[in-house]
Amino acid sequence: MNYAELWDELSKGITHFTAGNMVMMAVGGILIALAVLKEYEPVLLLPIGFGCVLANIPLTGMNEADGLFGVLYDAGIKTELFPLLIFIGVGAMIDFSPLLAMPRMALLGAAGQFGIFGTLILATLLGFPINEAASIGVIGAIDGPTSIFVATKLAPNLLAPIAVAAYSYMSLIPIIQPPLIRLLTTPAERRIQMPYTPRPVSPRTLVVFPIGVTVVVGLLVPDATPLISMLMLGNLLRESHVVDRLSKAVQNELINVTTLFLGITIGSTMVASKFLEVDTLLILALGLIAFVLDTVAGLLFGKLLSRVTGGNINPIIGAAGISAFPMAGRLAAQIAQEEDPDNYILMHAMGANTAGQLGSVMAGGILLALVTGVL
Amino acid sequence: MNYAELWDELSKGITHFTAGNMVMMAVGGILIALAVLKEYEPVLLLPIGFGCVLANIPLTGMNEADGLFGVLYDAGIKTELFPLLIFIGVGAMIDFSPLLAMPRMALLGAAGQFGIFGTLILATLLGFPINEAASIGVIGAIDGPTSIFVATKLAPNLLAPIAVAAYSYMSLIPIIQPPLIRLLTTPAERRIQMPYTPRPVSPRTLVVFPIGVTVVVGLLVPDATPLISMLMLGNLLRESHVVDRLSKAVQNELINVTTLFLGITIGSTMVASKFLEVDTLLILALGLIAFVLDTVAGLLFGKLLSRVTGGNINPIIGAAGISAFPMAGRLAAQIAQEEDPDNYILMHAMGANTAGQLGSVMAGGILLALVTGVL
Amino acid sequence: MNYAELWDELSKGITHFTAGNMVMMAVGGILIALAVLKEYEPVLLLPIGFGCVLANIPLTGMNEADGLFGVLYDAGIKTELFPLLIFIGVGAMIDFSPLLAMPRMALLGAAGQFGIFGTLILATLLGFPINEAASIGVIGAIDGPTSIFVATKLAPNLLAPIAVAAYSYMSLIPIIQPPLIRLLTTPAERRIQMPYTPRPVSPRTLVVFPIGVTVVVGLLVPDATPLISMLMLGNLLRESHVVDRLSKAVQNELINVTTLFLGITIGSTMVASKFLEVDTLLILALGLIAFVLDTVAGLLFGKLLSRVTGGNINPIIGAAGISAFPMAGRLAAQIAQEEDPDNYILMHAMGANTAGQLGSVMAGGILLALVTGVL
Amino acid sequence: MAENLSTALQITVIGMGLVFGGILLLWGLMSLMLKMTTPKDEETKGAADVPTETDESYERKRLVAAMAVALALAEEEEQQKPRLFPMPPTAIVSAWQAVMRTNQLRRRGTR
Amino acid sequence: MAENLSTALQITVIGMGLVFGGILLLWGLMSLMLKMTTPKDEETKGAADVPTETDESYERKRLVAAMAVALALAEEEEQQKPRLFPMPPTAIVSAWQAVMRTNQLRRRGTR
Amino acid sequence: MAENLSTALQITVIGMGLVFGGILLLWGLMSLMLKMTTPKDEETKGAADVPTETDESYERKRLVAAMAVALALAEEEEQQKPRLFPMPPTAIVSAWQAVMRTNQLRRRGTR
Ligand code: NA
Ligand code: NA
Ligand code: NA
Repeated sequence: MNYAELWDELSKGITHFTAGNMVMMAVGGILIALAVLKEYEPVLLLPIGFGCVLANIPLTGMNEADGLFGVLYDAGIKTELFPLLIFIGVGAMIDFSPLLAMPRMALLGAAGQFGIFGTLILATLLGFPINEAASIGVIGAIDGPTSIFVATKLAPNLLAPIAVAAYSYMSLIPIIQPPLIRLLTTPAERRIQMPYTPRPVSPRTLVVFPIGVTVVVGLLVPDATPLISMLMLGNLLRESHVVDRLSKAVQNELINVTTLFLGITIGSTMVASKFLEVDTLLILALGLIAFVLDTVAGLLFGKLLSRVTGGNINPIIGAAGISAFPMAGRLAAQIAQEEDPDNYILMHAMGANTAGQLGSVMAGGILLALVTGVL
Repeated sequence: MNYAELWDELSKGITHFTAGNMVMMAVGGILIALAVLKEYEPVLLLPIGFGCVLANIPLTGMNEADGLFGVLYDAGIKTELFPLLIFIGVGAMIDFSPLLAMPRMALLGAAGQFGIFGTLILATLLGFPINEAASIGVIGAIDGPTSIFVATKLAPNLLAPIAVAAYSYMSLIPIIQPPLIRLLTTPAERRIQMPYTPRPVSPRTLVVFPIGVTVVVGLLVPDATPLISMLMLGNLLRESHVVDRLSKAVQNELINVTTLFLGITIGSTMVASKFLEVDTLLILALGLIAFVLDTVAGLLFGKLLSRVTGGNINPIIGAAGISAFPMAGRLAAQIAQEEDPDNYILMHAMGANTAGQLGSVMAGGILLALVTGVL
Repeated sequence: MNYAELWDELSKGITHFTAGNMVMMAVGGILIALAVLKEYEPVLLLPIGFGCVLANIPLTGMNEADGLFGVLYDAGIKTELFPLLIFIGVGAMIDFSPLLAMPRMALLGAAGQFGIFGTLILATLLGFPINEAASIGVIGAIDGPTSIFVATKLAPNLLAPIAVAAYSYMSLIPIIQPPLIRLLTTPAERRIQMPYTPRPVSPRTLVVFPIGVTVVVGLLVPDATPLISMLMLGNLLRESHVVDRLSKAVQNELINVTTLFLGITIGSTMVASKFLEVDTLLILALGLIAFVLDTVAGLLFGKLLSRVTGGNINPIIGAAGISAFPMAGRLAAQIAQEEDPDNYILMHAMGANTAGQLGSVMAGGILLALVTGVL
Repeated sequence: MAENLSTALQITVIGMGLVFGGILLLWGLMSLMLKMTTPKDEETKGAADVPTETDESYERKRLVAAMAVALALAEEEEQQKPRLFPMPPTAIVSAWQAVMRTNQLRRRGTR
Repeated sequence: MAENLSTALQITVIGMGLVFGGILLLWGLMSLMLKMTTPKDEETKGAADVPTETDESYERKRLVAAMAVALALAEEEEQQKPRLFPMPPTAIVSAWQAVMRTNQLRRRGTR
Repeated sequence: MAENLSTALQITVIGMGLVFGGILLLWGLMSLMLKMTTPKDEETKGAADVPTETDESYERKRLVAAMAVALALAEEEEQQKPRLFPMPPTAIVSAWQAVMRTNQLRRRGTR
């Protein structure tokens, strides 16, 4: 029995531990802290953080192709299964009736996607190739599954930082948006009341809606079909009211387990050797910018509409058009009420918010089509 | 940047959309409508319909080997995992005590399988090769998982229409059976009362039953073992009363998620290019015939027994022997009660119904053995 | 149509049925009986028993690579996915606060692992090669997932008997331990009271604990990382209190379905041709010895500590250090109370018990490292 | 084609034969299991409680009991948890189960 | 790089254009679906109940109603089961929904 | 074989050594974490509440409290949802937890 060899075998963990691993463990720890102490998207940041810590323990074999993370990565990320399954559950949680009751609110879901493209330009200026620049830009979709889906197709090597940015910034909404809203809108604008006079929405409409959206968006933007269709499948399960057990299953069993797997797997890609690069910091910075550009564009468009309609639209709801369902919508409504306790615009904000969700997915698909088209 | 190419890329969805796709989308829409408006087997027809709509959006890549549907198909259909997992859940939902309390009811589970073989003959007459004819005949098992299991082994190319027929007809029972029952039985026969004098069934019997059935059927019809054993495994989890958490899990989490996946995957095989053929229509027609032959054979056998026993058996329960648990059993009991409010034969009908479930699986396995034996 | 061939095809099940299959079916039946009548670990012994019965029905094709069991084996056992997923759920069920409140209790988790190594020696004496001997020894971890994880890596050919031994003996604790405890401790010792004066444990400690353990153990024993990290992930989900839905999901949906799959798959490896060997009986015998050695070592170490601390420690809790959470801990507390109704040592026993759980995983990883190091 | 047909016919004959054979075997198996697993006293007790077919009023009583239970069931909430139906050998209880089953079956099973 | 930039700019222009186009199409689609799927009478009835924007007191009434419901909701237990929001065309009910939604949104969605 | 045995013996010695080492390290780690994560005041407060070992009556009081809780628990319904046991530094509560744990452990864990 060769003790020298044996000692190497036993001490391999420590001898292969690098300063980089140390740093990444700290990063993982921070993500976990944000999740536990600040409750920022805990269902995702907690697993991501833990996966990050794990991935930086040397020679555990978990990141090998036949290790736990390797298996999960091949099964759920490479195949895009995880983000799509999560979208089924998300779709079953979304209520589109506020949007259907005020179809014009859809408009606000378009402007909020500008951040995607603005960031694409910035990223190219910083020297990223188009495919990577686009993947970074899609952080501006402010929608986890969309970002992961697009990044996996265009630049899987950047998946980790993009996913982390997408989810952590989404949880920073209550911190990032309010100042921007106050900066870009006048108190008078924020006090604008929007009486809630919905068009009647029959249950039938709610059932036809997801099918119609799938077909139309699917035909126009085939690359967006997987995402939009799974979102709409979930919504159909919900609104049909005849398959409660399926609707419940996708909102609980399915989405919970998938989210956990997605989280630890994303986290496991944050290995020091790959993650600790200048690019990563650039991506995190660009992601934040994408987020700001989204909000600004949304607000400015809101102000425009407000002018056009002669002050019948409260520009705040423009900020809800960035998607980030449902936080952004809720936040917009709260700010309006802080300005005037009687100003109740939640329905409108949610309309814009859900439109933003759809807009984000469309934008993601369009971006995918354009980039694959030009490459 | 080549705009011509780009335009092709962007418009590919519409330019590749065919009239066939249009037709299939309509079909998918009809399936969804049946599920939502008529509540015909919604847990399956809804996902199947939606999958059908999706599969006919061109170039989404979802049907590719590495697309969502490709992945699910390889993971759950090709391996027969989905139908088997569903059977575990079904088994946990079946209560065999009515059958065990009246073992003679088992007889009625045999005649109800004639449709399988009758249809096999008709299909051969129409020129289908034996393996395809058999797969079509097995629609007469009136049991989704069995049909899918057998078709996957004998003629995977016909899986889509067979699965659709199996599940849609199963949901048409309340429409198809009553007229046949009224046509083939006299009011006097339908009024026959069957006092419920069960043999005592101890909990122990209920536990031994699934194990015994698995072993005996398994040894006699090895090809039926996967199906019968998973059905019995579920039933054992149920009757053992010591693993409630497993029993609940297979009746909910497991069966719900699997059913959803099975549904959309089956639906995704309904691509116009493959589905829109004369064969498909023939298969749908033959499936309906299989269904009718099952019911007729069951009823005639019921009348025979009624004669033999000197009018102690109500022939209606013969119609419950086709399986299609639990609808067929329930329906038979209801028709008897319509004829005479005091005529309460649910227990007998359920006995015949569960026997039919077992008979269907056996028949499926026997068919599999015979066909593979002669090929 | 060749009737001779056909007959062979139809009768293949019976003609290939061997006496060995018969014996193994009996074994499976016994496991099921233990599960149903005695409620010994029913969630595992029931599926294992049923899988065993099934695996011994000839030519069902379920054990083929593309059969149900083949698929499950490749998906969950070969990849070690099943034991790891189960560990997430187990971790979410363990409460480490008793241990954290009395850190010194950790000591008792070390001695209880001696059975692993003692059995390793015995197995070598019986002529087993080191890798097999180690896999057999790890039955002494008295922890299903650990045993399966190590055996899969070192000697997959012995997986079946090892898994069966691990789980059946774990359920025999209430029968095996009491006599040993009474034999090795005096009534006076068993009556020793241990006032429960916990150090305050803040929620923060409970959150930091799983992360700290993962990092430290991971760095020192990389081979133990997959197991310890998944156990700690589950515990983190539990103690963070911000992801209840994930914590619930891993304690229910995930662990239930995985346990069922693991059970039937393990059972399916108990095929007569492979299982019915002298080795198997030896393994079962050695497993029992490992169990006894664990308990004895734990108790003796408990007595030692009792002496050293001048009778401040009740040696019974040494028997709880073998892991087998939570039965061993509960049992120790009960025996102490039988001796003196006022003697309430559950908290201390659970501390030792959870320490034993950690010790078992560490021991498993250390064994893995040492054996791979010397081979 | 003609050959296929003959094959199909043979499969049908043999197949239906085997199905009936299997079912008969199942019947035998069940009777056997009932014999083996049912304690003697239960057996007799079961027999004792069995009502005669002519007992009209009894049938009616059973139906009433059934309805009562049905109503009771109609009210109770938690539809989720799967019901289990122990099958003791007294006829009145089995009527009660009968109703529980109907009630269960009325519910859209897989919804 | 310069070339990349021009590509990026073109993608941006075309991209945002398509996004707006898609959203406008969606708007049209929704209006169409509403037209097709809403029974005539509902349409008018819906219109009838719509309050005038100047109706201050109404706004206040709606808010009060909203709060009442909010309180009611605050008490009720089972947070788990997903709520569904039928959208009948009466304004007061929509206030009620509004509150249910707030209440739902307040809950940590994905926790 | 003889060689195998010596290997086995060495593995045993080294292995048990490492296990004890690991456990000792764990002990240290835990003490460290407790130090780092526990606010000062709690520390002292915790110490304050600690009863003396000789305090017989106290032990009895604790047991009584325990039983009371046990009874209370026996009645309550929903066994499903996993219980969480915050560990405040007062001894009486820890008796209460103790009982909750017993009660939880009594339940067939994995069933
Ligand atoms: Na967006
Ligand atoms: Na049938
Ligand atoms: Na152990």
